[in-house]
Amino acid sequence: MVPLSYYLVLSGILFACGVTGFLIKRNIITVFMSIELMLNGVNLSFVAFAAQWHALSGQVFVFFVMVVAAAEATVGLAIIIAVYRTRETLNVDRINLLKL
Amino acid sequence: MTPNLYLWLIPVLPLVGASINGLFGKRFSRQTVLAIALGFSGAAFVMALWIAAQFSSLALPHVENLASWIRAGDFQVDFAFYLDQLSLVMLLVVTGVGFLIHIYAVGYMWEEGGFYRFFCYLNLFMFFMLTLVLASNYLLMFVGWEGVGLASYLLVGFWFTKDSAASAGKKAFIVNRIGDFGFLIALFLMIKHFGSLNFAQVFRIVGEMPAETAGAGLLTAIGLLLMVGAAGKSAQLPLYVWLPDAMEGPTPVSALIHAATMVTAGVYMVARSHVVFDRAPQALMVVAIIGTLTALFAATIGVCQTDIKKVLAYSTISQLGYMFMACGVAAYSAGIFHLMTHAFFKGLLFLAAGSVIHAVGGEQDMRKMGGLRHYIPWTFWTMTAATFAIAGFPPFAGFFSKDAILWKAFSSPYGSWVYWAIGVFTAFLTSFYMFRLWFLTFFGEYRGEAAEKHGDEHVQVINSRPAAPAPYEHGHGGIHESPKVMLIPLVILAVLSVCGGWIGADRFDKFLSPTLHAGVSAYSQEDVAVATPAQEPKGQGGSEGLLTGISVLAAASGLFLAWLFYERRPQLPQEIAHALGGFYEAVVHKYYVDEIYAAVFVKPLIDGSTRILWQGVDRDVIDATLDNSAEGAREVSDAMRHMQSGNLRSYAGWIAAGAAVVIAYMVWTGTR
Amino acid sequence: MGILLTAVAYTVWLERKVVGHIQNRWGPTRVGPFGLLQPLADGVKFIFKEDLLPPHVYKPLYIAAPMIALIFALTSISVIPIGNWVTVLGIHTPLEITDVNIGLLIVLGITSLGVYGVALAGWSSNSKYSLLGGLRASAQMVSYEISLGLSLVGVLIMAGSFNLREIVDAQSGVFWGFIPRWNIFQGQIVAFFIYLMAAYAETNRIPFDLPEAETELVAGYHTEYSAMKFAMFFMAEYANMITVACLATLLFLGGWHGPHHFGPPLLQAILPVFWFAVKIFAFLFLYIWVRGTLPRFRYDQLMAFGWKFLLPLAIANLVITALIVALRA
Amino acid sequence: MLHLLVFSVFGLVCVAGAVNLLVQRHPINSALSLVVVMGSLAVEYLLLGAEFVAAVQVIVYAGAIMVLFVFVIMLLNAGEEERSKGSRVAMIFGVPGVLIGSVLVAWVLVARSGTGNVAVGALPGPPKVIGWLLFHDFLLPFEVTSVLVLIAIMGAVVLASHPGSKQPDKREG
Repeated sequence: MVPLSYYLVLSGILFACGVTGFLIKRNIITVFMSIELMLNGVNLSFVAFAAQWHALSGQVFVFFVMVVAAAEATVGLAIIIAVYRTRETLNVDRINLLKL
Repeated sequence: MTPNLYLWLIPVLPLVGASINGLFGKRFSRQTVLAIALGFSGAAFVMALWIAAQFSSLALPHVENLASWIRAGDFQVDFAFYLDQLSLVMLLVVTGVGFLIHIYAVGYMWEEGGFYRFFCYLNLFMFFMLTLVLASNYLLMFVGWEGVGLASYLLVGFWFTKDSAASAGKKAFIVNRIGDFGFLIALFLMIKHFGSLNFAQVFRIVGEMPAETAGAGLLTAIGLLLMVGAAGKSAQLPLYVWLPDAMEGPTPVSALIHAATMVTAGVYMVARSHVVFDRAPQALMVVAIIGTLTALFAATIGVCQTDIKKVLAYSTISQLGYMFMACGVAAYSAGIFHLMTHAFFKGLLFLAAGSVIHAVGGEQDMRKMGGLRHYIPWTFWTMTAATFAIAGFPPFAGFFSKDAILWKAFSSPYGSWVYWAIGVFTAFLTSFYMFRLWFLTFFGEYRGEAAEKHGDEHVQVINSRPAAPAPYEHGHGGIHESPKVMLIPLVILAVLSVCGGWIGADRFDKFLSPTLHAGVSAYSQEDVAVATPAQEPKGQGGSEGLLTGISVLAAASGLFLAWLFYERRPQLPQEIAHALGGFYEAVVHKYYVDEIYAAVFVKPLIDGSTRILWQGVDRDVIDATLDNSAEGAREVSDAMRHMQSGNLRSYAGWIAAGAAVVIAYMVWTGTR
Repeated sequence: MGILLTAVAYTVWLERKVVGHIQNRWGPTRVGPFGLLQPLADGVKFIFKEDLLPPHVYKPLYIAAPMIALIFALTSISVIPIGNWVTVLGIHTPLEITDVNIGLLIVLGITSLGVYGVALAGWSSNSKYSLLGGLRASAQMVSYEISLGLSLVGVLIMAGSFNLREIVDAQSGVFWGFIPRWNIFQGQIVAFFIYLMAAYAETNRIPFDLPEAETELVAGYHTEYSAMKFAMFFMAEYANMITVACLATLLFLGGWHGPHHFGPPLLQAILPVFWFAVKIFAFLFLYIWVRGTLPRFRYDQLMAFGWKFLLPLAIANLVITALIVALRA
Repeated sequence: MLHLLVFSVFGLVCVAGAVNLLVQRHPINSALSLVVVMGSLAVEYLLLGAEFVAAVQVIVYAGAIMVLFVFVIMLLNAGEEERSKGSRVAMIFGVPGVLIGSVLVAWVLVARSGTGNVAVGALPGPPKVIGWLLFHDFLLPFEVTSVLVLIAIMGAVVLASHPGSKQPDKREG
């Protein structure tokens, strides 16, 4: 038996790691991965809460999150490729003109 | 179950025509535009006739609910149409006269630019006017009310490149706003106190209220406010000033809007709201006084006008004054009767005047006309019919309606001999200035330069028409008769001007009585029965005959005087004008009303707007506030600009910090 | 595990033999009777070869990549049942390593992870041939995985379960006395075709072996690999083939169901395994046969085939299957 | 006890992967650590009973999305991260903000959530039930997401295709 809060804390840690990654990573792809990490953290809390409240809709939400994450990753990576083509860098600190 | 009459089609048909012409008319040929405009307005007329044919079998009032419009709590307004005797009369007048004027306009406007635009507006006007007439609640009526104002504005300013036309349009619009203001407040009062704007409900509620004989109350307020609205729309004292200026519009517009239909909307509204007025004697009295004064006032101005259309405009105001006088003495049917006959003969007068103007090449000053009866016989004879009608000669239409009004003004429990006396004097003036117009235009020698420029494109169309009542006379020269398409409406209206009154006021009254007497309070009935028991039989017999004789005499003396002044001894008016001196000047300048308005209302308004609103409020307060806040925002954003580094991670840092603050706040509030 | 590795080894032998015969050669003959000991000799050779570590490679991943590939290839076999429940010596046991409800999903998930081995190998080798091979492999596998998954959904709809055992059980029995109720005979022939194509691509086999197209890319992602690491990729590839063959058997070919149940209990316990093996063998033979016959696709043809033909076909198959099942229900 | 043990082991793997993602300077290492995180998360889901979610987590996240990441990293041949100092704000405000926020949340969760214990497989999420939910209760969101995915695919194709080239990029979505 594991207290549910453990799951929540784990999810929180993952989320915090994601945010931190977003803050400290310079590579735009890694920054993107940090976002995925945050989403994963959220997913875990969804599943945990689903278990707590005995509501399967929590698990269904995870699917939606995954689909959205997939869509986001596709578009995001496409954008990254486009950015790389024009600016020849992946460093977010150098991509600061808000335009391609 | 009453049959579905598709009442909504009547207003919508012209709207369809207006939409088609307005949207695509530019690319259509004139013939196509015509076919659309005439087709749809004619269809509306045919529908109106069809409804009239079925009328006797209907359960009245016949209400057709099209759709729900506004629903807020208990308050509900529908797109619903209301048909009873009153609206049927209006319906027939509007569609019939409207259709005739459409036909007339074909000839009149043929060479004008913006042909499609004109017919689009004209159809649009028909739509709104029919909405107004058929509305089953005050709000829908108000929509039509405003809509005809809009159409009027568009049409008066039709020649918008002409400065006076544009400003006349604006003037009409603005003056009407004042009246609309009163109308709107009346509507608000109704919503507040009756919770509804539907005619049926409002009248039922009002019908249960006692008459406000002792003092002014809610109903008096509503009545007076409605009267303000009616005065604006129907050009009554003191809001009449826009109507003469509105003559800047094309003549068919003047005929349709500013003589036959739109300006009578006020009368229609008062008659429609008679239940309210019946229970508010003070309001009724105000209506009567305003009507009487307007009639007299406008007639005196009309005597000295030289512009043919201006004369007719003042004449219209004066006749509208009659109608209000009738309404003011609770003789609504007489008012509506006069409305109908007036639509015939005043429409005819305007159309004939248009024909005259057309004939002399755009000249409107009567002093430059003269002797035209030889050149434009058809116009002359139709105009003659109309002139006799408006002057009140039997057996023309105007005689019956005007006589009915005067008689009611005298005999009604609300009436008084003062109204009657002023009415008769006005009738004399009317007769005088109309025959003055008649003599100046058609008799004597032609005083203008021969308008040779105009004779190229119109074929002489004087061919014999068997139905025409007028004898055949031929004219030639640069001044020429109008095309047939303009003459046909003239002739039809002339016939109506002659015969329209033969229905008789009593029969008309009987026809309208289900509508107009349904809600009349016990007060007035009682008054009729008790207060004037002795007058009634006498009135029906000798008194009415006597009064009729007097009014006919007044008309005849007007004719004689006009003949004397303008045919027999043309120098006499000059002498009299000299003799009258200042008063004449005042009359010529329309009693300086425009100038007084300018000094009293317009100038202070402009000055006030300039000094206080613009320089004081707008520039020093509002602008300054905005400028200062903009300056402040600029300074703040200058400071904040450094946050917008364009660096993704900086933004993320701010977001994270902000989120931390929010979480901290939530935790703080949650744990307390 | 041992069985699997042996099977892998002998699949290699089989391939060499069959392709040899197809190409009018003998294949391995020297080592043992019919060259049967050849795999053993290969293994010994690989083990004793020098383990080269080329310079400029990204070492951690270079070493990890073949392991990843092999581990995922071998793990996926764990949930595949090779026979029904059997009672041997009083112990009631299923003939598989684990029985989970979502067995099929796990197989799919693990095979989808297998792409990492190939991709990382290609990247970490720091060689353009390897990189191109890795890129091709990852794109190709990810693309065809969709068609593969969709082709299976039709079967899943028929069976109504993710459990491989239940899927097999749904295919027991016969039509009209002689046609087995395999999914391939229940209207899933199109799905089987799609599965076949996608499986070739997933396992990087001819005609879809672009990642290791030796005429273009030397040897694709494992150009820089040698000795045991190369052997690992080699084993992973053949293990994947076997997994794919097992799946095909389970899902389309009726699993371990054979014509009749007869004989003593021991035989009855062994027969399903036998039928299962026979079917896998047939499938593998088909694999090798195709390899010996068909030429290689061009890369854009491969992608166009996957996206423009297989995927719509798979979707259509899925929709029609779903409709039929829904109408029948 | 076993439950707690398994949870702790995979939770630690999870956190280690996440931290590794931050520490590693090469994006491909970060990507692989993320795969590890996702795999161990799948195990956590299994512990909670959400077997279908776990499987999909592996197939979609680890098998598709992360492959896409690796693919892009390989395609762009992304090298090690530069140590540029683009943002002091992120360091001065952001990181402390994250720390404060997460500490607060963790404190709230541990101290006040009052959630009970969960057993292994507390809430089984069999595919059938989840499918039923997806196609009944969440039908509209489901369809909307499908449209979203379609848009994403098209957007990706448009964005990533070389301007002017006729051949669209054929990566999957």
